[in-house]
Amino acid sequence: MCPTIVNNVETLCDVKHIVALGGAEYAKLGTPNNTGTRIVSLSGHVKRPGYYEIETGKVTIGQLINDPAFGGGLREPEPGRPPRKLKAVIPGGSSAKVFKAGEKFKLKRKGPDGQMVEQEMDMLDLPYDFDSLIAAGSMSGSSAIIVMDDSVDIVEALANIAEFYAHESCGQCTPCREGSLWMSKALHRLTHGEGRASDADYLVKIADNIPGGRTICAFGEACSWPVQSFVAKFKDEFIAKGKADEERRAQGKIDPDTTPSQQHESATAH
Amino acid sequence: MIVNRKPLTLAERLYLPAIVGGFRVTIRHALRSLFGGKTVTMEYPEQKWAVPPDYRGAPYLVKDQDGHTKCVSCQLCEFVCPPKAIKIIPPGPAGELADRPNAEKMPHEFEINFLRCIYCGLCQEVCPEEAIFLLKDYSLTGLSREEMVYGKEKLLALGGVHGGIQKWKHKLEEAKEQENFPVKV
Amino acid sequence: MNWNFIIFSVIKIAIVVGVVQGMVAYAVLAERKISAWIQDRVGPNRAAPPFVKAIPGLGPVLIRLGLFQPLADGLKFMLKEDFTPAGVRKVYFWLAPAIAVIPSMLVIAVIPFGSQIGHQQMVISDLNVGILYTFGIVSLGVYGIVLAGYAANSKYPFLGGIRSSAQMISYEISMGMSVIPVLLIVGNLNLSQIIGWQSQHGWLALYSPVSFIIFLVASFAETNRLPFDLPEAETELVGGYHTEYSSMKFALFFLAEYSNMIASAAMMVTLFFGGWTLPFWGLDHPAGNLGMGIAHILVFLVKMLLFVVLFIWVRWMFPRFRYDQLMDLGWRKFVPLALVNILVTAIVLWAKS
Amino acid sequence: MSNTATTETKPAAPAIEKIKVKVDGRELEVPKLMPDWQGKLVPTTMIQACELAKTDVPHYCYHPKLPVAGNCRMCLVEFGTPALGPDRKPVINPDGTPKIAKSPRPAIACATPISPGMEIYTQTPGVKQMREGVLEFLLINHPLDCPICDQAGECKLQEYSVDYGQSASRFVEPKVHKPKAVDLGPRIVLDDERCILCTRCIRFTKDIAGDDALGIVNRGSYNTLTAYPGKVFDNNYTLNTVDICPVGALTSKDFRFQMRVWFLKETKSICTSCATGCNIIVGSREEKVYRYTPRENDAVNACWMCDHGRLNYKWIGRADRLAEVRRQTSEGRSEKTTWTVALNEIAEKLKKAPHGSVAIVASARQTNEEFWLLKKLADKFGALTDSIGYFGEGDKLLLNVDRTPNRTGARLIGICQANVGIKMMVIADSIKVGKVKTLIVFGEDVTKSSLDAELLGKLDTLIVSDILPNETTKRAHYLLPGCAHVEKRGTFTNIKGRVQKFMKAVEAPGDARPEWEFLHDLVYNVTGQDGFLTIEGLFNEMAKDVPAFNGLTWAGLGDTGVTVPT
Repeated sequence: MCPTIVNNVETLCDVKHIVALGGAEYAKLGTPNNTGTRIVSLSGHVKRPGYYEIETGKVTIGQLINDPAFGGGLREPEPGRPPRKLKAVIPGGSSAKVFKAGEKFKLKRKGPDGQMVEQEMDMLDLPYDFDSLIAAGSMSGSSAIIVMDDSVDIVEALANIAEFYAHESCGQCTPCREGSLWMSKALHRLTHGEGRASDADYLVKIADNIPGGRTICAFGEACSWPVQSFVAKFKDEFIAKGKADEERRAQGKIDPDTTPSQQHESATAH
Repeated sequence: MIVNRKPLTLAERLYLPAIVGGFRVTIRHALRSLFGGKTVTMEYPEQKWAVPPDYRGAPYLVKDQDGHTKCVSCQLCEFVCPPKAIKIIPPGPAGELADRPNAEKMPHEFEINFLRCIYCGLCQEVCPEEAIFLLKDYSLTGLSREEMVYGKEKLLALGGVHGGIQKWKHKLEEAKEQENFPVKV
Repeated sequence: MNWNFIIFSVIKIAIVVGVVQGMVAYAVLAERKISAWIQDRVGPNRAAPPFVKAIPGLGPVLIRLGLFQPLADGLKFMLKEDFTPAGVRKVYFWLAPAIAVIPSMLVIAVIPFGSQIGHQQMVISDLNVGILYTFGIVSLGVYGIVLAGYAANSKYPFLGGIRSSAQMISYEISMGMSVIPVLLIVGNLNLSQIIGWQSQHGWLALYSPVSFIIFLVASFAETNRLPFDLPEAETELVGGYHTEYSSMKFALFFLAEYSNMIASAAMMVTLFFGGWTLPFWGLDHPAGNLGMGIAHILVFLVKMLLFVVLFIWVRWMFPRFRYDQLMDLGWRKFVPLALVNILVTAIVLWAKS
Repeated sequence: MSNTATTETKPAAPAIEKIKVKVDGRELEVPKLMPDWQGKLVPTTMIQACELAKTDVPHYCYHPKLPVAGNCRMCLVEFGTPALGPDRKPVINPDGTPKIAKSPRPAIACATPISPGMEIYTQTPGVKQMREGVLEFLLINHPLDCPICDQAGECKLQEYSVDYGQSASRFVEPKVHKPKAVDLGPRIVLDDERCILCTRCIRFTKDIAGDDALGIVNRGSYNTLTAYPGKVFDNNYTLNTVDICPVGALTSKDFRFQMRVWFLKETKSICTSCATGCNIIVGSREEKVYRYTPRENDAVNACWMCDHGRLNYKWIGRADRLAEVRRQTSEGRSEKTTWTVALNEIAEKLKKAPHGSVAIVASARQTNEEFWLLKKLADKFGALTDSIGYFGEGDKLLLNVDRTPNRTGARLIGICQANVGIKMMVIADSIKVGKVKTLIVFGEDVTKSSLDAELLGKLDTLIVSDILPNETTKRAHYLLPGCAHVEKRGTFTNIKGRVQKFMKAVEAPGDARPEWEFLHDLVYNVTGQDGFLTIEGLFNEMAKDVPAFNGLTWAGLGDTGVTVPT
């Protein structure tokens, strides 16, 4: 058996620059502590999805989405519809915690005078580097940015993500093995008309039992973060969907409190 | 605390008023039952007692809606039975399979000794399969001791069909549905 | 010896014993039925030979009245296993039921149960010392019970026997003394003469009510009936003196109890309620024809049955006395009362004369 | 105490350094190194420290005799280590105690080594919440078919659900369904739905039994335990996986649906199927033996036993067990008799027997005490004694080539030589020439060895004690029904010289009595030597008399026995 090294494409791309520029010169790229380049995989509802190599921290998320050099703005609406609005951005691969459009963060940053200052900034103004995204509660992760506009059903989106993680869990340790499929099943139910208003809390409670060092590897965290952040930031959508399902079921079903004889009476009264 | 009794009055000491009172009460009852027909006696074989809904009669085995044996021979009733009236012989590795899908197991023999049974209802309470019920029967008779030991067939015949959740059937249906779930094996 | 006398005596004995036995059987039924009615129950209403049900109309009524129950009871007593427990004193154990029954039957010999039919006095033996004979025989009854209690060689019967002997001896005294005023008033010991006196002067219960009450209560005690049934007291002594008896021997004790009851009733009728007489319809003179003779017997029977019903009624009304209360009542209440009663009667009679 | 008997044969290990840790606030000293599943000294883990502190840490995949996998996550605990200042020195609290830096993340107690000053917290709300969470995850896809499951009553999932679980279920989705009643091999049935994927069975078969037959296929919640495709799970140790399975996924075909475990009376005993003398627990109910399970004894069998021994119990309850004392009348008819009659007659005959006219064939399945009593009889008559050996194929783990449980005992007491059965020919010859007129046979069918039926016919008296009928018992003049090992008490000496006692689980059938009891009566009747009427006293007498056992006492044997030099 020969030893095999499996390398990420991004790593090899970095190697190319380091070889070309030299290590010290390469380290000067980007911002302090967040040096070098990153390859951003921009996907979702932008005009120009694709791979863009950027200097770490020199570009904001807003620029990545809207700058003609990168995403070029949200995609065109269907004819006769109002222009699209941004709804959410997943900044670092599907496991990273989601940003809601219009979210504001208070970040401590080094000001121009070298002092640490607290600065409130919009989600779109976050520079795309490691530290800022972590400070904003997410991560740059695999630097795969997923942009979602207002056409997206956020519950469906989460169901899709959860399905992916349920499928990918290796099953070695208990919380991730059972939790990932449980969340996926709950979301499948919620997206197939069998939801409950309480499912939002239900999902978070399941997700809370997986991460935090309870699993062998980081996959446990990866599958629970999206659920935690989606439900936290779009809770009203989850509840609304569940409630709608509940109401629809209540109309279609016989009220368990009414006895058959009463039903008969009400039927004849009409 | 010491309660001092009231001293008896003369009338009480003479007993006579009490005796007269006794005569009155008894004659009233005697006349009422003799001519008024107001008796508390239930003349049993002709008149039958309306058994209250929570009555604990004889424990019988019941079948589910599809006529399958509900008991899975878990022997919890045998364990809990205070007078040790229940005896279950499990099927063993080579025994017959359960007569319903997915449940794997049913008793090879299930005996309740009604000479020992105290109708406490613990077997019904403990049964995880809702397979044993205390039904309304209260007049069990037999001519020999052997006759009073009811076997599985007899208990099932007496218990009849009793609905409720069909746990194992439900599981089987669930297993079939699994094929349609997006995350597959 | 007069053959006539012997033949008629035998006939009378046979009839009287037969009637008393029958009455015992139906007294038991009465006991059960009356108790049932008092307790809002139905009482025996099942037992019957198969053909009875087929009788149209009457059959079901007879069955409901339980008229065949005594037959069934009797049959059952005969068919039951006659059990002799280990460790009993066998001779006495076998003897005791007989000794209990015989005196109860003998008492009836001197009681005039009617005036006369033809030339026959309706009494088996018209003794001049009738009352003394009665008391003599009645006091024998206790031996059966004491012997039963002793012979069984068991705790409960023994206690029952002891209680019985003390109780019967105690109440015999007051019973005997309660009759003395009657004798003072009538001046004769012959029971027929006492009835005769009553037919002329009215019932003795009116002359000496205290005597009657003492006699009544004492006869409850003498017959071991509630509220004085301490010798058999089921709740404390299981069955008292007859705990160990079964089958026909047990039935004999039963027989004794009920014939004692009937005898007591007969005595009370004779002593205090004019025997076979009634103060109207000309029933207060010895019968001149067969019809009147039978009417006198019926009058006597009806009076007696009323007392039997009273016995039964009282049994299902009162709770049992405590033993010390029983003794207290006998010795400290009735004996002085009877003495005073004698004295007062004597004084009244002396004053009148 | 004598220095000939030692509890362990291992050389004294070098002293191991002890370190102080705190478990739930209680300080204790634990060895820095402890033996792992192979007995190698490795750094002590938290779970071992907690066990020493008598604190129960729930676990599924961890087993002290198996390699650590750490995948069930049930043993998660919180812990802290002494905080170090920037100068790499411990920070001290104002009250002089070292400041503890609590780890932000929990650790699995089964795989995390302890360090000096470490504090382990097993009862904090966080730990309880994690246990609840893990249990909930394990239970959501578990079929909850406890009424059917053979494991019910000894199921760790049940136990921990009661101890640490939540009372209500909030799982409303359909459960995952997997293969049920999978036929893994000739002795094992697998229910994949019940499996909680702890991989104990996989590790056992791979690392202990050395037969890498089991594995997990599929991903995520669809993980499925299975045998290697096309391979049958059939080695001599498969049933151990049933014991270590914390749930009812692996069940024994032999015990399947036979009896609920809570009815079984557990009796400490010894396996008699080979000379290893594995410690077992006999599960019996109402005088019927239902199963053997291994009992932990690190000096003999650790936690394991082989399938061969485990399933060798069915003969105990056989219907044709000898249950009557029988004697042959002068007309050669066999009739039932009583112990008193038979033993008195035997004693009378033996008293008259000349020196050297008696031979004894004992069975190596008998107990030490019985050998000793037989030896007393043999000494009285100068009798020839021997036993019969049974040998088969052994394996590396537990199964010994010697298939009798007590040949060592027979040798130590002097019933047989190291070369067992060597005197059988001598006995045969002595019978042939008419020198031996009385033969006492215990628990052997001698017609299958050198003493054929014709030779037995030449004997004046043939006294046979056995459990099951055979050709020899048919010819016995006196037939004394004996007891199986589960029906009496006694001791065996295993191949390595470990003297181990076993206890009585069930009553003997009919008139059968423990051999040592009637042998004792016989010895008393014949020689007048009185011993003890209890097995304890008898053993202690024997230990005084037999040099190899000097210094042993019944009580001193404990549950796991004492090794004597062989």
